[in-house]
Amino acid sequence: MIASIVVVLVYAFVAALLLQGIRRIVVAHSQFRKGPSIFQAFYDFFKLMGKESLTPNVTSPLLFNLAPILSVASMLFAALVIPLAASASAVGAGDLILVIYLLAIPPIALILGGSASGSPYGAIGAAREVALLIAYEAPFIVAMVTVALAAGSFQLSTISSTAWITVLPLAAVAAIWTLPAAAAVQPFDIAEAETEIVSGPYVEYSGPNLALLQLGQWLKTFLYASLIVVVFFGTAIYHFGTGINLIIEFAIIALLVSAFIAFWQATTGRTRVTRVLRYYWTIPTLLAVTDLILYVADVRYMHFLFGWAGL
Amino acid sequence: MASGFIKDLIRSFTVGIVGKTATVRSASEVEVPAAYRGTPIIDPEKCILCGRCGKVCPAGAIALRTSASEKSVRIFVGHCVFCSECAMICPVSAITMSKVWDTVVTDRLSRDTMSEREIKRRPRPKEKQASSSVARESREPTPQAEDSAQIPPTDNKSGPTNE
Amino acid sequence: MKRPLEDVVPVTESSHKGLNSYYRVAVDDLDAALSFLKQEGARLGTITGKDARDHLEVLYHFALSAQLHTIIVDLSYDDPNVPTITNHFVAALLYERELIGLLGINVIGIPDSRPLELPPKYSDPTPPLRRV
Amino acid sequence: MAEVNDRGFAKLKVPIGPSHPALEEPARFLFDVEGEKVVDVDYEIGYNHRSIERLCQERPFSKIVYLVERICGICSHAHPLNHVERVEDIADIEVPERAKYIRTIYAELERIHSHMLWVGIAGEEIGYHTLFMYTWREREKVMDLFEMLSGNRVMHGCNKIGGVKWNISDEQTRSALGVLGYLDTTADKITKAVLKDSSIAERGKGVGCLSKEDAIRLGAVGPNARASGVPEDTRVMCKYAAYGDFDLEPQIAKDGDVVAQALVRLAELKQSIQLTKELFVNLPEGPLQVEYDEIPPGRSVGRVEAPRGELIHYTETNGTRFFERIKIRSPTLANIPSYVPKFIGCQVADIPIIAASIDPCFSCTDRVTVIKDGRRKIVSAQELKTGRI
Repeated sequence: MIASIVVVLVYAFVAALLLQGIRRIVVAHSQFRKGPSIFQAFYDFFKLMGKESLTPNVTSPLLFNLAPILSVASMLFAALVIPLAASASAVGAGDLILVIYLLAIPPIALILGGSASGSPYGAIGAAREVALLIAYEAPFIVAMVTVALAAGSFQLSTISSTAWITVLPLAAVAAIWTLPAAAAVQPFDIAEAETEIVSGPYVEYSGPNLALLQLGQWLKTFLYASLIVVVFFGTAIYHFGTGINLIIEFAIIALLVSAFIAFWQATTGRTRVTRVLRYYWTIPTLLAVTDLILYVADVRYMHFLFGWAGL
Repeated sequence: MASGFIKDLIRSFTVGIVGKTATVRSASEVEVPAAYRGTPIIDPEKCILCGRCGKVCPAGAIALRTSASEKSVRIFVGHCVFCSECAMICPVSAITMSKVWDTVVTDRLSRDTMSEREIKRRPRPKEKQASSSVARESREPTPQAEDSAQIPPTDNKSGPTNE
Repeated sequence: MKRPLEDVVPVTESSHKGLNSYYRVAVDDLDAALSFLKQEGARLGTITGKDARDHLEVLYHFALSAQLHTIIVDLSYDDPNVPTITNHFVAALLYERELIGLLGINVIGIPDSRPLELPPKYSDPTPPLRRV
Repeated sequence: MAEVNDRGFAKLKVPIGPSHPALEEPARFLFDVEGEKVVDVDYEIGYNHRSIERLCQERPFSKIVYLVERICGICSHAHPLNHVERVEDIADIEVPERAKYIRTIYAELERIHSHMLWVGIAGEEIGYHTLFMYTWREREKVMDLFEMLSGNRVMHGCNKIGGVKWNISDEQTRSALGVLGYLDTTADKITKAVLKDSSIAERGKGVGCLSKEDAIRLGAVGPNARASGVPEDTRVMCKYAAYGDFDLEPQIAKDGDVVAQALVRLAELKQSIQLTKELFVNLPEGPLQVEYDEIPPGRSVGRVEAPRGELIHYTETNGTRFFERIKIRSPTLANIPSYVPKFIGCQVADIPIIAASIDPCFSCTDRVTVIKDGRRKIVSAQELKTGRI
């Protein structure tokens, strides 16, 4: 039990940072650049861990220093709950509602840290993070509820037994659509828009605090993508031994994140905070809701179209 | 373009793992165009010490040093703006604009000029690590005013272009 | 220019060369000259302050299609006052603040008299552009 | 932490600058912000201050051209061109035809690389890094062309009282025409990218609007004014250097927002590329310089169309080795008042793109005199040089 927990934690840490390396190289190439080495996230993280961490005196120090710890702890816990490479998660029980809440904690930690940092940039960054969180959580939760309804239970192990993308493709599209916002990538990095508010909530953090806060964000991107892969691709990819499953799943996530997000990051400029709400609450939410209604009304259009009944 | 793109992408991934740097052309392989104005080099044999270059230099970088044994004109590379006014005004064309763009000097007020000390080019990229530390120490002796400076021949053999 | 400036405002000395023409005007006729130029549709180019060793000079440059008209006003060292022209030309604010800061000419009636481009704790009495 | 206005938004004072990722050069803006909306703006300039006008009075004649050239890195040809033309106007020196053409070539090439630089920076401000990377990659072609022609990417040193220093050989003309042909296609690609892109339209449409009346009232110049419909272009009006032989018409747009600014600059980019081609093709033969003996006392005011707008130089000589007075009014100083109507009412997210919309060049603006940290001392040119204030 302990061994598998340690293995999963280490795997989540390494995979999250590798994912950042891959994403940065793919984006760099779409801009005719070579991009940093694949281990750039590791270099950044360990360099920052060695630096000194300052706390501005105008804030409430407890809240300011608690935020990074909060976001990393919640992410590590989520890593244990999501069945990363085997049908069951490291700690056996894995509940979808718990994971969704855990995934929402890093933005909340960012909001706490930003507003507690006392700088006007932090305050505006925190306000924007709230808007972003509300915006992309709505379609994501509706999509996940639809899948839970179809699977009949919130247990991740039962949900991941069937590949729900073949039954509820619209919900899958809605969930994948929210991925760039969850990863706080270019079109949606309004919270830390470096040209406008000088990296928003991160502005007052330094040293290990900053490293942990970024780690929380990177882990969240990785786990968000893996949750989508686990829920919508399910066990279709778990026929081989644990090791090979690991590689396949990471390959899918890497492809999903680097190709899809890098495309967004390379081809769009940053949106404004007012548009984000309107943007995510129209098409993506519509997709998820129609899928929900169709499923509730017993219209199995995928079965009707392709004769699939869920792998 | 697409195939080149994918090959390049794979190479960038492996570069990170293998640890080689991604630079394609090292600094010393850069060719500078013909009209490039690098460091001005004074040829002491031709120089008649008229001092006109010192007067015309906009940055006041040329100094006429009259010491006990011999008078010499020296260009203080730290201030030179490479405008080639001195090269144009010199009646005996003793000053030529070389192609040396690598004019780093170790301390800001060093009276040293490129024409004085032996110009050591950065070694070829092949044996890069080994000798560059050696070159660095020997390149920067703080010359006493009177030591006999070995001036390289005017057509600056070690300029990157005429290699 | 439809009507030459001379018959609108008493001009002590005027010279013309190529596209430029210069008019030396007394300080209190300045306002009349400017309102005339405003009617002609001239656009304010810039305002130059000059320390001409024995007195101060302020030159107002105006662009009227291809022509450039300059109105020169002489000020003595002891009363360097000049009326503001921001009522006619709003853009003159920055140039007049520059006059205040760099030549110590105080502009009467300027809405924002902070010196431009000077560090806040600039304490030296003689302004930088004055010939000491 | 902050008191709240009537509609419940927090009142904040957001300082931007002097060193800030959005500003390419030091300037300071203090915004009164309610929630995300900007209510008031105050600006301070003078952080990039090197007392150039004072130096112009203390340095002999021949060195002023090089000093004036180093006012601004991007428009390092517009300043010496204007200065040299003013001195030639005072001394009635007639510059040979070939020198005029070469000066115009450098001016137009500088406009090309300055506008491409701006398009990249504008993309960077709204977070569209790919546009930045792409335009600056293509801009390198122009910089290499400059290095081939004059030996240096930016400070070309080609202007001289009485003519031009660097000649242009036929072989250089051929390769230049090749580069310009390539740039033509790039300019089309960039224009298409900027117009078709939804994120640029979304961030640029209706942002930082400057009405035509405001532009005229506040004395805006150059592309900033032309984007609001003011049809003024110094090249067309004053016909300096070799612009007399070509009939240009100013590129104008209507609604004065950021997208209009981009439209005007991209249209000018195309126009400059076309004009440079014509300049290279019918480059007349003839001498490069003309000798002059003495510069008589006199004064001259003149305008040149720098990439950012109308640049005014006032030069006065008193017959001695030194200039009596040199006044340089850079286009950015004329464009700064037009910031106020643009900023009031915009959102915090729009601040960087509006700040970049007038293509500010504060090193041009701050060339007047101040001495460091409040103590004024007589600073000789020599001391200035070693002191490097």
